[in-house]
Amino acid sequence: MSSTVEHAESHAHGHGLGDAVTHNAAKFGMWLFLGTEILLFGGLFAAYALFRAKYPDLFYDSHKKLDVTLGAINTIVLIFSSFTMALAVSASQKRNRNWLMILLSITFICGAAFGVNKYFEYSAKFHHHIYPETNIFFALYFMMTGLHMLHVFIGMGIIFALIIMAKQGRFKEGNRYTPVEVGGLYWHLVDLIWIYLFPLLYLIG
Amino acid sequence: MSTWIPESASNLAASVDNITLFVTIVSVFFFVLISAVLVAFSIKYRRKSEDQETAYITHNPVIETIWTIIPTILLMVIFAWGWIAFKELRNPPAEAIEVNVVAKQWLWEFEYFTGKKSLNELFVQQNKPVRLIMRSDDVIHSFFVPQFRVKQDILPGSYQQLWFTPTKVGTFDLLCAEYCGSGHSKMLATVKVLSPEAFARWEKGDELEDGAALAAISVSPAERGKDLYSQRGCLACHSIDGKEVIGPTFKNLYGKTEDLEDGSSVLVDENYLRESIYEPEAKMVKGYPPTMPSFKGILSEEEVTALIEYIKTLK
Amino acid sequence: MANGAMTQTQHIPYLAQKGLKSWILTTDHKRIGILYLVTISFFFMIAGLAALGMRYELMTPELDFFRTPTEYNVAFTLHGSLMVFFFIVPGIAASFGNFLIPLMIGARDVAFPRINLLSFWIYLVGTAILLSALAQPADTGWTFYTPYSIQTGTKVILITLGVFVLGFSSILTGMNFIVTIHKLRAPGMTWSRLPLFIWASYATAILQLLATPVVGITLLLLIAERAFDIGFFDPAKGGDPILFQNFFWFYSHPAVYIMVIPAFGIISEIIPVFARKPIFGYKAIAYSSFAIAIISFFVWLHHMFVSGISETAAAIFSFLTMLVAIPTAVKVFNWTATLYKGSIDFHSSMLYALSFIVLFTVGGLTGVYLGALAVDVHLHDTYFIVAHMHYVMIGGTVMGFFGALHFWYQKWFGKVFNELTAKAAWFLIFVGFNVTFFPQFFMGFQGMPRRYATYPEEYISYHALSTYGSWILGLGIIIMTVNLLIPLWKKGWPESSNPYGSLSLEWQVPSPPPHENFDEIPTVTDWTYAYGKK
Amino acid sequence: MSAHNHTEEHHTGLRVYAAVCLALFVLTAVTVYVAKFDFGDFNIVVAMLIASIKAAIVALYFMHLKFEDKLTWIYALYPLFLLFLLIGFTIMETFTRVPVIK
Repeated sequence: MSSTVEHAESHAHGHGLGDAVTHNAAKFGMWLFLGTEILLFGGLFAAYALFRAKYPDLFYDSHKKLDVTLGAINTIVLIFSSFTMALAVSASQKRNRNWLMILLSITFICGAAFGVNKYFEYSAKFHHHIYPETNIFFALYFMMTGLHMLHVFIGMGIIFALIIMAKQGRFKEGNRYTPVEVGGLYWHLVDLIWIYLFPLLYLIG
Repeated sequence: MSTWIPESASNLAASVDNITLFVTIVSVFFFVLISAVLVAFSIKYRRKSEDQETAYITHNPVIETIWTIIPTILLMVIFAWGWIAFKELRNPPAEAIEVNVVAKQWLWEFEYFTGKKSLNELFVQQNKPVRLIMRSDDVIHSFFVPQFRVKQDILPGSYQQLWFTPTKVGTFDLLCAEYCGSGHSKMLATVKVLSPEAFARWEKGDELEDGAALAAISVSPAERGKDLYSQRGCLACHSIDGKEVIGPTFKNLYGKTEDLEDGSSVLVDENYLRESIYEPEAKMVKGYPPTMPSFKGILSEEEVTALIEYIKTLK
Repeated sequence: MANGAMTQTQHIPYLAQKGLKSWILTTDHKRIGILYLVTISFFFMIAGLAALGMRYELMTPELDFFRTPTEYNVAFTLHGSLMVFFFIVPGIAASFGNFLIPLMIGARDVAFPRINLLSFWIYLVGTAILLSALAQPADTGWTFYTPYSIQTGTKVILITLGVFVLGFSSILTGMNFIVTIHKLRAPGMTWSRLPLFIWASYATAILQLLATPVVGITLLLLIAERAFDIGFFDPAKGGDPILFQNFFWFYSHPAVYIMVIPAFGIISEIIPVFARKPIFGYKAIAYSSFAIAIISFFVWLHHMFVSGISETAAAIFSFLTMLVAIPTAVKVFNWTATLYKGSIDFHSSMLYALSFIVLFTVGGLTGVYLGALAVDVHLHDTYFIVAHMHYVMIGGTVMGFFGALHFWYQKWFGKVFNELTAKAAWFLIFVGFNVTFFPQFFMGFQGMPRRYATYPEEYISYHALSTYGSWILGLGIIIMTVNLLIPLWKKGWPESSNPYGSLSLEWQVPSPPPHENFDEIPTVTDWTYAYGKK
Repeated sequence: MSAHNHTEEHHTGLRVYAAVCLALFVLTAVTVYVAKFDFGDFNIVVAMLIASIKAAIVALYFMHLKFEDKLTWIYALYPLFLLFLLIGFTIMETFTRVPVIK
């Protein structure tokens, strides 16, 4: 019987995967995961598209009750946090631990600011007796921003973990900064989704 | 009734049956072909010795192309044929007589353009196209008459239509085909296809042709109530043998004292029963869901009396 | 190179380590595969019991076994959702996929072993939620159609939450497998040499990854709808009940292929080994898995031909549905042709593989009835659907699963089961399955609707026959299970590590394999299916 | 293998990131500004167009998609395709339902 394998001498490296393989795999894995996140929000986008087409007036009238200024501020905050996150990845690649920790902390604070802002926004809505059951627009508003908020919190958790890891000096050599880059990808997605949520919910013409 | 497809009793059945037959011929052919080849190979090339020679065949573009193209052509034919027949199912003729249908948990109401109403019995005239305009009061139901080869889901919040021309006089089962809760399998009704003469008599209100109405004048109220119990859908929720289905059982119901949702209690007498049939949610018995529809305008006072008499007999 | 050349110097099987901790904290893909295997088998048994109960009820037209129709409805909801979400969707992909993918591509483990363990834990959390839901089960059917699922008084939230959590397990597993197959193939293991099980697993992983999130958000919306009284799907509040069906089938049609494509892969592994022939039309089978994976996203509306969708939408989706049938037909022809001029050994796993071809052909052909618009109108929501679905799911996936159990049994556990008993069990399963489900095609033609706790008298003979069949099927499965469990108590490993003369990589290491599979990562020099190459 | 033990690192400079960030700020202002005008049915198109430009910038530069291989591109774009499919077919289905004339 013919054989389909042979043993080459050259594969001497140990049982662990090479750093480069791990790094590429982790990044690729995160991209795959981001795809699922897009489709998770996708259901909400589809529902939004359907109901907006069905009830344009309801959507127009309801969106006026949202605070564009708060929404715009939050957009700016998130974009800025994305910027600092990108710089953080860059700093980690240059093994610049101090800058890495500073930039990650700024990103974390931006996330927190976003949350605080959202808290005020939600409580203002509740104060005016606007709840998810008010109408379909607000049902979508709370579902979309709520699910997004959940992602912000998860992202902040990741960033917090990265700060701790950076403090312990985990990103010193090789491709060990992989977690920063992968965590960064996740954080950018949070920003990316908000970029769509903002005009869809706050800026209906 | 043939063994594999029910008798056909509408104008639409023939075209549906023709394509079904075509698909069946194609399917049986391919099934027999594959099974036969499989069995033949299995016998011919079974391992007789450990070192039996085998051929090294990896692929054959010609064969593979052929057996990709043949199913493709057949499938396209089936698609086109199915679509043509489907168009017929979907497009009622202009002269079709309209009947309003309301499906609710778990009964069927029919309202004819003359203003006549019927419950769980749809009366149609032989060889006259009918267009059903259907709505649901609660969840999704589905109108299905196997002998007519028609089916349409009925959605709450919108009207759905369905049409057919009954071709045979007789009584056919109408089934709910979309799962709609605990009474789903009891959400049965009948379609009564009448000859033009019988239909005219029925329309005039002379219901002597109708067995149930005939029975009404010749049997005791309790027996009449027994018929109504099964015809009008009571049986979907109320048992007569003491089992708890959805609503309280009718057995030993009369004369019992029931605890109500609001903490009070009530003696089950004629007035309470009548009220519960017409206004089910007025006095809810503790522990039962408020799912019963009102039968106001559906059951006449005379029919309610008959039902109460029937309930009284269930000891 | 002879097989013996790969003998490991210090062969310590991955099963050697004992203790609970070595299992629940393991990152070894083979052990995680076993964890999945045990859990899914458990749910298979529970769901099977529910099915036997339903069949027993349906012996007679009236209600006699269950006390109320709701109990029957709960039984089919449990049967459906357990079988679909807890057994058949994660089934082969999570158990055999985990076990085989690294072994077959020449890797030491999956790309992210810890995420692999995490997804098993998420799966367990999902099952725990579901088990707690068993105390107050829902009666919606596994499809959770709105608005019934919003209005029913039974507890829908727990069961849907369980399925939602499970979705993450599915997503992470899919992600892990895609990365593994892309990044960790051994040198020389090119795409054109990959075993077809890997191609199938890859196609499945794409579906798991990209279809699951949609059902996740759908169930989340349903939960929100019940919890917060909002109205996405409730027409009384301005919602659209059909939107739910659109979302649900956007996932659940691809999910049908999540269930069955891994079985295609298994069949493509078993048949060449026992026919000692290269698989016929390797490329056609490999690519058709992909074609199915991609087209299956375009066909979901064929579940809704009588839901009130437009003629145009119905026509488009009927057409696309027919397209999916083509690659499926091609596969069946290829498997059959592989037998030509072979040397066929009727090992129990080969019997499962051959019966797969026959039964899946029935399942596929009856699918054509349902794709044809006018015919579907008559057959929709009748027992014809039930029969078709079971011919695909049992005749297809479960036959593949059982075949895989028998084929890789020695590889997994290093034990040998009783072949004669296995064949007897196969016979009972094959006969019992057909007796159970074939009459249901006729019942469906006659118009017997599905999900009926009671039914009109005229269907009694079909129903009775079907129930007798379920007993034979159940007996067969019990015998098979016992037969596979007994050898696990025996000590020691058998002599031969490659008893069937397979050329595939996983059989070139000892059975059971050592902890990290390969002492040295092998270099692949030829096609996986080069049987009888001169 | 050990010779290639690092992947390409994209030291996109501070200047590029700052420019990208600034562009995103400007586009946010633009989208708020144009929302005040009524383009009829094109309101949503304009808003989505600007959002997509922003999203593309974030993906290409912040997320380094620009430097990724073909495989990553495929898996970044395929979900978007499926999203369009989901939205497109759902909308198509909903708005082609035959109204029953009553």
